[in-house]
Amino acid sequence: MSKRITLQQAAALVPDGCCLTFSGFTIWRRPMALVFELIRARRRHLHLVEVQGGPQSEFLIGAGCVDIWESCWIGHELYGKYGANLSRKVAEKKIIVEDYSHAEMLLRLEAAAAGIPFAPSQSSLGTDIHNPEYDMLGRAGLRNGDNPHIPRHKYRFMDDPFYDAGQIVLVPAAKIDVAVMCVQQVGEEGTVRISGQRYSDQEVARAADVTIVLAEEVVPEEYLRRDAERNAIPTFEVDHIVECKWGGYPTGMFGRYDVDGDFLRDFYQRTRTQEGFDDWAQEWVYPLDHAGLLEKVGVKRLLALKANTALQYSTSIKRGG
Amino acid sequence: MSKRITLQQAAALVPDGCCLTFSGFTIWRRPMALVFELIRARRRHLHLVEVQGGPQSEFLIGAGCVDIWESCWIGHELYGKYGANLSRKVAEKKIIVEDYSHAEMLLRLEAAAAGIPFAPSQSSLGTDIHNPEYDMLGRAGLRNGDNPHIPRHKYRFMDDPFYDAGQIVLVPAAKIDVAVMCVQQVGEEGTVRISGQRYSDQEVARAADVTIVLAEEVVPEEYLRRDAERNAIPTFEVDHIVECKWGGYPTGMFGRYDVDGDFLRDFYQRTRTQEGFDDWAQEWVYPLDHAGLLEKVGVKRLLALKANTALQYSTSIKRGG
Amino acid sequence: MAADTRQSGELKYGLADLLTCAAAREVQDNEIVFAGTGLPMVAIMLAQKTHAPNLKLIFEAGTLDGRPTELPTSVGDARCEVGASRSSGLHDAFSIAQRGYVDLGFLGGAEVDEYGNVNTTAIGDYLEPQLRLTGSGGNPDINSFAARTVFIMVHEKRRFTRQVSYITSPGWRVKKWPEGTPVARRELYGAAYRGGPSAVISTAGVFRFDDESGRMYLDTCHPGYTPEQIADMCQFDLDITRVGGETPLPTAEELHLIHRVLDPDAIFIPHPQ
Amino acid sequence: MAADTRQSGELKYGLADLLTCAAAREVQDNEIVFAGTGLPMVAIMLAQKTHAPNLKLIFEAGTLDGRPTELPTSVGDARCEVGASRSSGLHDAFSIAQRGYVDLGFLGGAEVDEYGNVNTTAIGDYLEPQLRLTGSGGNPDINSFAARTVFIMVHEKRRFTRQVSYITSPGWRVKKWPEGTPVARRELYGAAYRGGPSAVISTAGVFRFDDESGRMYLDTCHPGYTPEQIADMCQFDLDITRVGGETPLPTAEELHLIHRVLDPDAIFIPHPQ
Repeated sequence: MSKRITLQQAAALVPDGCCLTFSGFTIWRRPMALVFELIRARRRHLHLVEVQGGPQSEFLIGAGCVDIWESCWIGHELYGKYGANLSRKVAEKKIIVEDYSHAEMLLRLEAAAAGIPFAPSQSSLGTDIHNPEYDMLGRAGLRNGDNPHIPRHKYRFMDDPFYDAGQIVLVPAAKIDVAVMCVQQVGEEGTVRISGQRYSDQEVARAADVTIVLAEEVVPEEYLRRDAERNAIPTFEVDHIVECKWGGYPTGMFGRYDVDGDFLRDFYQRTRTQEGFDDWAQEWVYPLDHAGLLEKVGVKRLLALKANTALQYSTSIKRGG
Repeated sequence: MSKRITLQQAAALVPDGCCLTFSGFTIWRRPMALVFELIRARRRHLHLVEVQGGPQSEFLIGAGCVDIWESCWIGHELYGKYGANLSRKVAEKKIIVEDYSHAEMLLRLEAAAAGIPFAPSQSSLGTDIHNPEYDMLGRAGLRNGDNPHIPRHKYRFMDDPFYDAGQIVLVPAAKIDVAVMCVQQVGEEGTVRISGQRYSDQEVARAADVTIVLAEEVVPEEYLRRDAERNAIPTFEVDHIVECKWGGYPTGMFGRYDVDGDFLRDFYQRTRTQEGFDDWAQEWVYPLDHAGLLEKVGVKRLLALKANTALQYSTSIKRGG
Repeated sequence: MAADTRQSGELKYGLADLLTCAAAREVQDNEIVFAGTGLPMVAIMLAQKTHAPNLKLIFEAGTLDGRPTELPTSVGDARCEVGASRSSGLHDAFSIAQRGYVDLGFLGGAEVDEYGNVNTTAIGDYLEPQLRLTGSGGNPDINSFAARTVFIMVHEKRRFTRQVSYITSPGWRVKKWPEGTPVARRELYGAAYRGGPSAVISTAGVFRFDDESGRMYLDTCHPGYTPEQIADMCQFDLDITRVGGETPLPTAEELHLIHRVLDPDAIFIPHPQ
Repeated sequence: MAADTRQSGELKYGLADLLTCAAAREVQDNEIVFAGTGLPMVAIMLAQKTHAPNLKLIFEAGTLDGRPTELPTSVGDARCEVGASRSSGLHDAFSIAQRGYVDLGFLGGAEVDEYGNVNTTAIGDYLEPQLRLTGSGGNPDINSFAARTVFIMVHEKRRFTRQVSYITSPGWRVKKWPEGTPVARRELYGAAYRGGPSAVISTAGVFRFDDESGRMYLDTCHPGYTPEQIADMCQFDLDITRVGGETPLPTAEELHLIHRVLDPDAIFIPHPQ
């Protein structure tokens, strides 16, 4: 009962209309190899629910794969200050954006991971994030209970009954079909070891109904089980494993490789228009597979990104303006 | 600004009436050296709020230190199947017991650690744990808001408004004055490294207003900071540090020493009556300090409890009936 | 549990062996099993060494998919962590349970009623208790969320009671608070409903619950008991019409594993004399 | 931010240097500081190397009390973890914030109003936006719970607005939902109230907020600006009666630290020409 599958098989597990989320944080540890594959497969009507967005969201949104994006932030950090593709699609009303705060998005995943329908918070009180007029899924008539991924309300408000602590906002759990993770190591039974910050990966893996792990390397379970305290995700939360070197490229991975800022900057600069996006995708996505993409990037560039194993990050790249 | 204090100074930080909790799980990693010290100091009116009880609770309750105990379980595992001192005090109405489920007690600490006044759950629905007639703090008239540690309600019920998931119970956060932890290592700035299961220690440390760490050893911060992923509690959550070898005795500590089952069994068998408890305390608590207790236990017994460093537990003790 | 030796052909076994083997048979391969301290832990490890090599063991204190080589004395024991997929804490264990990962939990109880409601909190009026017990522990939490739970209990008439003194752990008919309205478990738990008590293994027999009514019936009798005797040992009307014979006896292999491999020091399972 | 070189005696410095130093001066020693990407990160590390050696740095992505030796490009960067007390994830960072541990947060914004409400979400009507921006990120979360927050912004009249297009991050007068009733922050946040926006550092000056009214006033002007000029650069009536002179200039030590030690590659702070 091996959990191993190919990248193509993994992409097939994310059908049109799928409610999807990812590992990582902004431009780090995103399962880009699968994201490229979904664009190639011309997947449509995806519903992204992300603790925060990043290149993975911009790539999918630019390619027209996404109908609904629920999150709090999109951009490429230093390499592109906002999500130009999302911004364009919002102006054209080709996508529904539901805004929550960062902590609230995390709580939505935490609630799902803990098997409860909502979580309480006092974050972001008084902001327009909580403005009922700006409930975009509600405005679109999608909060009628027909879509199992969409709760009946964006928020509910109550007063704390226990300590008179004031207003409390209840945030609905995120009902995720598939989480795709990008990590350093996975054992053949599914144990995941993450090095560096774990971001919200543990919550994400537990929240989703199906969890697919892209790992830089598949290692012996027994090796990981010798030091159980270092492991982030237990076997039974992982359904499928893809061994995929440089699977996070062009995002970075602690201890393995840095972000390819040039790649992201080029994307950001070229994809302000749909024509620009299509042109970029014709160059970097459609005609290639994962191996082909890495070939095109080339050994020299990949070697420069390789992390120094003592420091866990590259000392060979130029990061300055 | 050293955080180091003595065991006696630590005991002075837990005044009469203090709302107190502990690290550990049943008979493992309990801060017993401080518990003995509180009994010696004849502390009174303590309010214990524990994810689950154990010898630490039974010792304090038997000694008459505790007025209110909120938790879900008490006993000595294999070495004493229930809390005989609690049971006696309950029958005599000398203590108020507020029952929650185990998961609920954890949620109470998690909510406090996350700075929110309550947490939602679907656990234990339909049981008498939720029976309003059995709200003992309410029956005692203590839910009027005067005591900052006691919420206005034991529970609140609501229906899930988001996904029609059914009945939800809201559990109040635990407002803890002091948490006393017992761990393997702490750095001089307060970074805590725990080996083995972490139980609910991370939640407990963050929930409490003041956190005191009893550690087997104080180690250089720099040593712990070389591998930040292994550390459980950050510096700023720790207020005071006590270096205290065998501070968890007679409970056990992963990688260091096993539970002294004989000690616990002796306690359990001798303290069914108050006279029995007083006699036991005259022998093992009042006339001794921590060093004296260890002397009385003796080198032979301590050596037998020492963990094998490859296995993390002792191979020299007899555990069988 | 004291040793009481019985004979099965050439084999000597104790009552605890019989219960352990009966409990082990409740486990199916590949299941995620929530293990408590004591006999259940031995039972699960026995299943793992026989018909369910791929079961995944969760200890409430925070060890996920562990493969201990020495029997832990409690779920917080240092011995729990050996070979685990992940070691963490209670948050993980309870989140995993509430999220619906758990197939089977083993639990104990002092009293049980015909709907599988179990008491581990106090005997007698809760407000004037005859005897305060250990309290709930994780019993209701695991029982709330596991697809199946199995209770292992001492069989006495006062323990198989018409109405438990206090419902610590929810059976098939429970109370909806704050009013206390009687209600079917399935209805109350809503989306969190995944199952409930599936068996009680007592010192007299094995009991199961009717899918429709949620009422207990006798499945098998332990050697030495007739269905009628067992019915007499219950305060409520026990359904004995579906009895399926005698509880299977421990095999030589099982006895070997229990006493030579899993619990050689007789920590939880006494050696037959 | 483009390099624009200014002169202070012998020293050449850029506008970004001035802002970085002004931001660093907001930090007090021993404080717990929530750091965002970019200039604030340089400012905090500058404070750590000067007057606040014991400050504790929290990165939202999950590094607690870190001591990076190379400037991280983002809070999720592998460079964040060096020398940290603990590395974990977002749950820790936001729990710590909501629990009330954070003394100071540095944030940014596209628009601000006189009560310190900040917009980073969309310009124009939210339902028909002229420009969709990055969104909130952790801006409102940190600002909800830190005792003080400092906003660093480009100063343009359209950005210092009478009413922000969308309140992403809460100032001193906010709205109570679901009705949208105007309400004082202190009142709405109840027990979670710990403070709020304490300063705005713009490219023209440093602004603070009146304790009572929650309205912005000018504290210091950057070199080259008069209070009246700055008031003219705001859509609302800026209080300039409390102005305390000129924003202190970067010192030689600070410039050395910024350009030789903290950001030698000019990742965030351009070198003065």
